[in-house]
Amino acid sequence: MLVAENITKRFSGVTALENVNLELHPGKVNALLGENGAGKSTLMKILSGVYPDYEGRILLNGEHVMFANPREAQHAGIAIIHQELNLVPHLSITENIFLGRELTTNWGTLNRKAMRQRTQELLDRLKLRVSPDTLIADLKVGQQQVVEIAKALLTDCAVIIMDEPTSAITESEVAVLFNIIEALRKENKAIAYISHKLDELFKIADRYIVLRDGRTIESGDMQGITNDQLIHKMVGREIKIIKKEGYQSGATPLLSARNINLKHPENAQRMLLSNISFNLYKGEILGIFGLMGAGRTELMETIFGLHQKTVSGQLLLNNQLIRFKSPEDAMKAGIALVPEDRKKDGLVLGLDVKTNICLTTLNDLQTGGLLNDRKEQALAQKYIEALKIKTSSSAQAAKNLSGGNQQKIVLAKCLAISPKVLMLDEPTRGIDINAKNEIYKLIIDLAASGLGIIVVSSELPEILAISDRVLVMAEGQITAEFIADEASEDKILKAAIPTHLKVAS
Amino acid sequence: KRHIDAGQPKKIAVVVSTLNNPWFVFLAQTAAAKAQSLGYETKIFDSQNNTALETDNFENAIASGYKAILFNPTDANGSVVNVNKAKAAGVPVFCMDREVNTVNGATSQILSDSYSGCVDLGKYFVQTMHKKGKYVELLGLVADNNTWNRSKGFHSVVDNYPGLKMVAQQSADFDRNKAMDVLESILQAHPDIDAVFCGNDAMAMGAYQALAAAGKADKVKVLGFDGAEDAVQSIKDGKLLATEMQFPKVMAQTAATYADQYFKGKRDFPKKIPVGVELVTRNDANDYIAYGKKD
Amino acid sequence: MGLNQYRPYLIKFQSLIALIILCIALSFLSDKFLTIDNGWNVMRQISVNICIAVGMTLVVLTSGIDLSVGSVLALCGAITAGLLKNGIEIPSSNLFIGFTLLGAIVAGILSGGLIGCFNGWTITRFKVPPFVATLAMLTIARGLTFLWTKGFPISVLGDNFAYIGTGWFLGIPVPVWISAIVIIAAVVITGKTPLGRYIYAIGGNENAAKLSGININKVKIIVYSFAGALAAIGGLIVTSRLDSAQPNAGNSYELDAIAAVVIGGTSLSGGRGSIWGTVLGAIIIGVLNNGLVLLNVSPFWQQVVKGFVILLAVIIDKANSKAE
Amino acid sequence: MGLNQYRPYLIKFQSLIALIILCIALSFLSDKFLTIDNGWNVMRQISVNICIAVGMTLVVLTSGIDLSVGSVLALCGAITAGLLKNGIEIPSSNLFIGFTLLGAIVAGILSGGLIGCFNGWTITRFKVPPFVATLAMLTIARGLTFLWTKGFPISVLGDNFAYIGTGWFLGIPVPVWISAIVIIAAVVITGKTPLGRYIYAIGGNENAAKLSGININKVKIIVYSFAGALAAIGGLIVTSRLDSAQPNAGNSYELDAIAAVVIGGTSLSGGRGSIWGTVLGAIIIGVLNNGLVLLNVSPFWQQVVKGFVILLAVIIDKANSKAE
Ligand SMILES: Nc1ncnc2c1ncn2[C@@H]1O[C@H](COP(=O)(O)OP(=O)(O)OP(=O)(O)O)[C@@H](O)[C@H]1O
Ligand SMILES: Nc1ncnc2c1ncn2[C@@H]1O[C@H](COP(=O)(O)OP(=O)(O)OP(=O)(O)O)[C@@H](O)[C@H]1O
Ligand SMILES: O[C@@H]1[C@H](O)[C@H](O)CO[C@H]1O
Ligand SMILES: [Mg+2]
Ligand SMILES: [Mg+2]
Repeated sequence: MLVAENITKRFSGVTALENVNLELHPGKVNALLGENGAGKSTLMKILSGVYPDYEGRILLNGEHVMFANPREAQHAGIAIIHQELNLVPHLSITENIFLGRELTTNWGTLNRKAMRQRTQELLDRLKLRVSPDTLIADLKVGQQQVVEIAKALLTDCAVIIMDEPTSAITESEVAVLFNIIEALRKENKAIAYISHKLDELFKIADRYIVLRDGRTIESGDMQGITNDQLIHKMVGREIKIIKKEGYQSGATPLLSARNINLKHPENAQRMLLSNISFNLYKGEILGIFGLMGAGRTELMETIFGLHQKTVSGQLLLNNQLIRFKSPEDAMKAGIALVPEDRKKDGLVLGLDVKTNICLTTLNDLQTGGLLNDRKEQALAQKYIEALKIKTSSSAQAAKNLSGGNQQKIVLAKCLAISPKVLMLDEPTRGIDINAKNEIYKLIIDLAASGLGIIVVSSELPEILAISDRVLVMAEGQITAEFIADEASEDKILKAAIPTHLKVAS
Repeated sequence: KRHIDAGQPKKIAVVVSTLNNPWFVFLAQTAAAKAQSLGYETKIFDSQNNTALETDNFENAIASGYKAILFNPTDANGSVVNVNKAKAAGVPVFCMDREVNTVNGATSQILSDSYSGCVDLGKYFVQTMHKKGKYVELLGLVADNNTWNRSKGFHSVVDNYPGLKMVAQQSADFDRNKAMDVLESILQAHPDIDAVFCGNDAMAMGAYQALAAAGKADKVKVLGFDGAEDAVQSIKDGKLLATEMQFPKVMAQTAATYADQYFKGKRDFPKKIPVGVELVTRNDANDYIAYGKKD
Repeated sequence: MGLNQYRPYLIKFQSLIALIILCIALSFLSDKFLTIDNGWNVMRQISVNICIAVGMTLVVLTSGIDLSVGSVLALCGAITAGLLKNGIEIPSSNLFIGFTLLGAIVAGILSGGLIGCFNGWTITRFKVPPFVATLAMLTIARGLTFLWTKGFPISVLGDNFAYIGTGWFLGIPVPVWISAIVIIAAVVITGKTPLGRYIYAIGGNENAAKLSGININKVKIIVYSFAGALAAIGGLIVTSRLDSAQPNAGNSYELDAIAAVVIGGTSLSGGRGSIWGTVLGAIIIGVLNNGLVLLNVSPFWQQVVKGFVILLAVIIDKANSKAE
Repeated sequence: MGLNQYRPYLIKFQSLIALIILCIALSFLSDKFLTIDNGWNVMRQISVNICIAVGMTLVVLTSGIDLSVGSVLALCGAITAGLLKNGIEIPSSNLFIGFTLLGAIVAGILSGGLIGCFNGWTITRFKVPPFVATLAMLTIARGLTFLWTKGFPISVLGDNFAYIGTGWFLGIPVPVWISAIVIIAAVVITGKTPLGRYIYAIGGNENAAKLSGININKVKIIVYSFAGALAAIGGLIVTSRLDSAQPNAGNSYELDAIAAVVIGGTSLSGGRGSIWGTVLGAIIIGVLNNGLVLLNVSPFWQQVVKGFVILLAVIIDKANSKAE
């Protein structure tokens, strides 16, 4: 059993954890809950040796342990799946899994065969059907997440920490993961499980530990606790989950896609998108659901002008034919995209909040050819207030904000161009329930103000909560369309499963 | 001994085009040593073959109170402004080895005549080759005017003999290693050459090294320029055919002596003093040592 | 907030500390150091490096690098000098074009801009890494300089031209005016214009910049063109100071410029740094060169000392900058 | 799978294409090009660049850079030559230490390793950017070389020593043997040992490498030490070939080495590339230098042509590499 007592951790100025206590019970799935920035990841990093400088004590099976680095924690039997993907893009799956603990021959050289074989076993166990020699860079985020899981399972550890392992994977992989967690529990491992998806916790967790503002609030058995109670403990107040209702589709579409086809950049035979046609109306929220790799991101990017070389088909905005050559053109026409990966594509993390928000509209913020600081400040302030962005000031570097607030900055940046069409790709990935709710509210308000909105999501509850209409994609095609009232989890999932898998099952 | 006048010892600066080449190290150190022996404080400034840095050196030297400059210019024209600047500040300049294209800027110029040295070398070359054969020329830094003075002097003689054919002309930057690499490649294209004319001794030694490695050292004649230690030795050993001795020691010491005389009141210095260069061949190599004649 | 707001554009105070320590040490060691004359002296000497290093800063902020600046300096100086002195003769058509002073200067600066533009083009169009593209240009421009000058300096360019490098205006040397103008222009561009923001954004996260509708390629081409034009301006100063265009001018100046940029706290991976930092970096290097001479350090030891001082300056810098 | 498994370590076939095109062109232009003699010639000439560039590859793979290699080459060559010729005299204690050939060689290589170790130490301990740390060392080592040699070459080192640079063994020139050994050792290290993995991992994602329990600092120090020692080996070859340690040897060799690395497809941002690629890059540069001389291209044009060919080689490379 792993016990942490009175853990305090400060980062130059910020106190991330204050006198936190935690027990991880063997044979149990211990769920850690808390809003973004509550300190969950920091605590786990301390347990796994990433941060050696903290106050307090860690006891492993009653013995006081102090880890100087991740390797020592691993030797003591603590494995961790980090929230941020920590893989080396141009090494293979095998090489990543064995990084820092390579198997060697008697000569001191790498024992590739053995490592490859162990990797194959792990991938089979996790039902990831790719070669162990595939480079990480060639995997999609979801598959990379699975590799992270495999990495943690490589050695036989008594404690396994999973920091949001399901943030980038879809239902089917989640199911596989849960089976594995089940097996680990049976092997009497102590599992720490962090997730913002409460429904998951109800499925697998045995105990809960709630952190708020870097303090332990409460822990106890999941048995008998309700969703609302958990949220209350996390947030400190009631939250009413929003649902979109009451919308009548307009007569003329705002945006129409007709027969969009997209070729694979390296293999012209392979189609990433085929025959995509749909309409988006003013004031409508169009949800697009699909499993990992269904082509939703590609579709958003294509509309946004990122694949002008491989695309064919027509796009009409207000019945006007448009050809997007670049994001620049798309934005000029009034189309904005909140990308899937906010850190990689959404923000310049090193720049401050104000600069990030103003980045798309700098040409309007000048007087006499020079940027007008007052105008910039006003714009930033407007969105900080309107979207309730939590930041110490508009001069705070974007990298210091929590995920939810970062997402709001990206949103602000898109709204600043006063778009007609707003596309959001996985807008709530990794975001806590409170912030999620705020984002839903924003999306719904924006639609009410007349924007056409497309929301891509892998979370069914999310799709169902806010869409007026749902498109389902599989293998680069649209396989079904539902209006909100007719949609159900069942029907949507059925349409999302690729045909070749259907035949198999 | 430090005290010249009643006041402080005067300071003399030695500004040299580069220290990246032993020839100039020798020139600069000799000048500095001579000035010191005459009781002056000295400092060597390295212009790193860069006229702009040379300007900085002049400015810094004048600003920090040097009263005379023993000068080895980087470029005949590019260094004019520097000499004039010193003159305007009342600091006399004595040029060593290389010329500056100004009549009145420098107090005196003690010069080595690369052009006529290579005319000599060319004549000796024509004679030993019996007016025919194939040869290669290795040029120094192509941005250096000595490179071209030497090349032109040589060709002014040799080009009159149609039997002497230059089969390749390449640059090796006055550098021993580059000369070896370049000549190795040239030997592939022209295995049958009879001679190599090099713009300085470092390149001559590199060329010799390439010939030796190819087993052609005894068939191909190598000519250098400078009178560096290993070149003189190699001529004695029969490895190189000839070089042209410059007298850096003489030039440096003369310049330092002039500066001393200047402080003591002398003003009527000859504007230009050519310091002869001398052909060194196997016959007379024993009379020479590095950068000079045996005493 | 207040201060924080300008953080990315602010001087790195740590470099300032390093500089001040250096100056105090030098003024104790030599009484010639802290004189007005020597001050102008140092400032005139660094003016060329400032021009180049300012352009380099812009390039480095986009996470690029420009190794060709030294050769471009030589080529453009030679172009101006050549046009001024000889004009252009086209023998076939018996045409001769003479150049005024202004014409020759503009032609030189334009050539620098065009070469930079070519650098930007190969980098954006063919995705050649900036290091390679500009390394190739380093060689090419040097070769072109030799071809244009035939290996000989072009000298005696007239008093008007000499004014650029040696004149005084309102009690301040002209090269110092030029570098001041370059600095201020660059500070305004980086701090006060959309272009400047785009430069920081591209260096900070090229993907995000692209998805924000910024035309990455255009910005990069502009930035490399600036760097080329600024190298050309440096070339004018050098040529004018010497009254002579030297074919080997500017050799390895790129290293001094990059050193100024990095000592000034600009990150070579882009997105972070400032013009003022670079200016400080250039001053540190200039003061160091000047000081070592004033102290009568022997040239061989100078290199050793200079290396260690640069190392120390950066270490002080790092030690004091807790941030990051 | 199969191929994929070795992908990061494989030759970049595209550079090979560029090389082959170059060779075909040259053999049409000169019948001397494709001869066995000229082959040995080129290989002997590139052996020094190969030693340096292999070390540089390791450094660049960790996303570092080493600008000091040229000076380190000169310093270590001079150390070996000096020890061999003069030994060490300690006047105060009337001590004289003579050196055997082996002793002098080992001392030279060790010095290179130590300097590299110092580079690695400043980079890891004080977080000095590699560019600055090694730029400072470039200056320092050059200064030390001048101090050690007093600015004069150390020549006439004896026939045994000359064997390293000019000898033949089993019908192959000794420098070619040396570079072959260096290449194979590096290929084994990068491809077959945990250390090699760590090098790629650090360059690919330093954070991930750290979280995997890799001692980043140790790996980096080792890598810079390798680079230093390899530069010293290059110094031995140069010194031995010329029978003389030149104080200005190795000037700007760092650029040739980096060019070989980058032409060979190793990314300057680290994590991707291979030793074989670098070897190809070095061969391309070597063949180019050789070819231009064989064709007796004028020295002025050589630089222009060389620049464009390098640019073209990289563009061909990029055009053919679909990936990324
Ligand atoms: N390296 C760091 N430097 C400074 N502050 C940090 C650092 N890492 C985390 N923090 C701060 O510590 C606090 C806790 O962060 P932590 O990442 O542990 O939150 P979390 O509960 O995991 O949130 P999320 O659900 O968004 O992952 C936050 O205020 C965060 O800004
Ligand atoms: N850069 C790329 N190069 C090659 N193929 C790609 C690339 N990006 C995506 N693909 C392929 O395009 C298809 C659609 O991927 P896309 O990212 O659009 O799916 P998605 O539905 O958004 O899924 P996810 O949940 O992973 O975001 C996948 O089969 C993927 O392999
Ligand atoms: O005489 C010297 C030396 O030969 C040097 O090698 C090149 O420049 C000349 O001035
Ligand atoms: Mg977290
Ligand atoms: Mg997606």
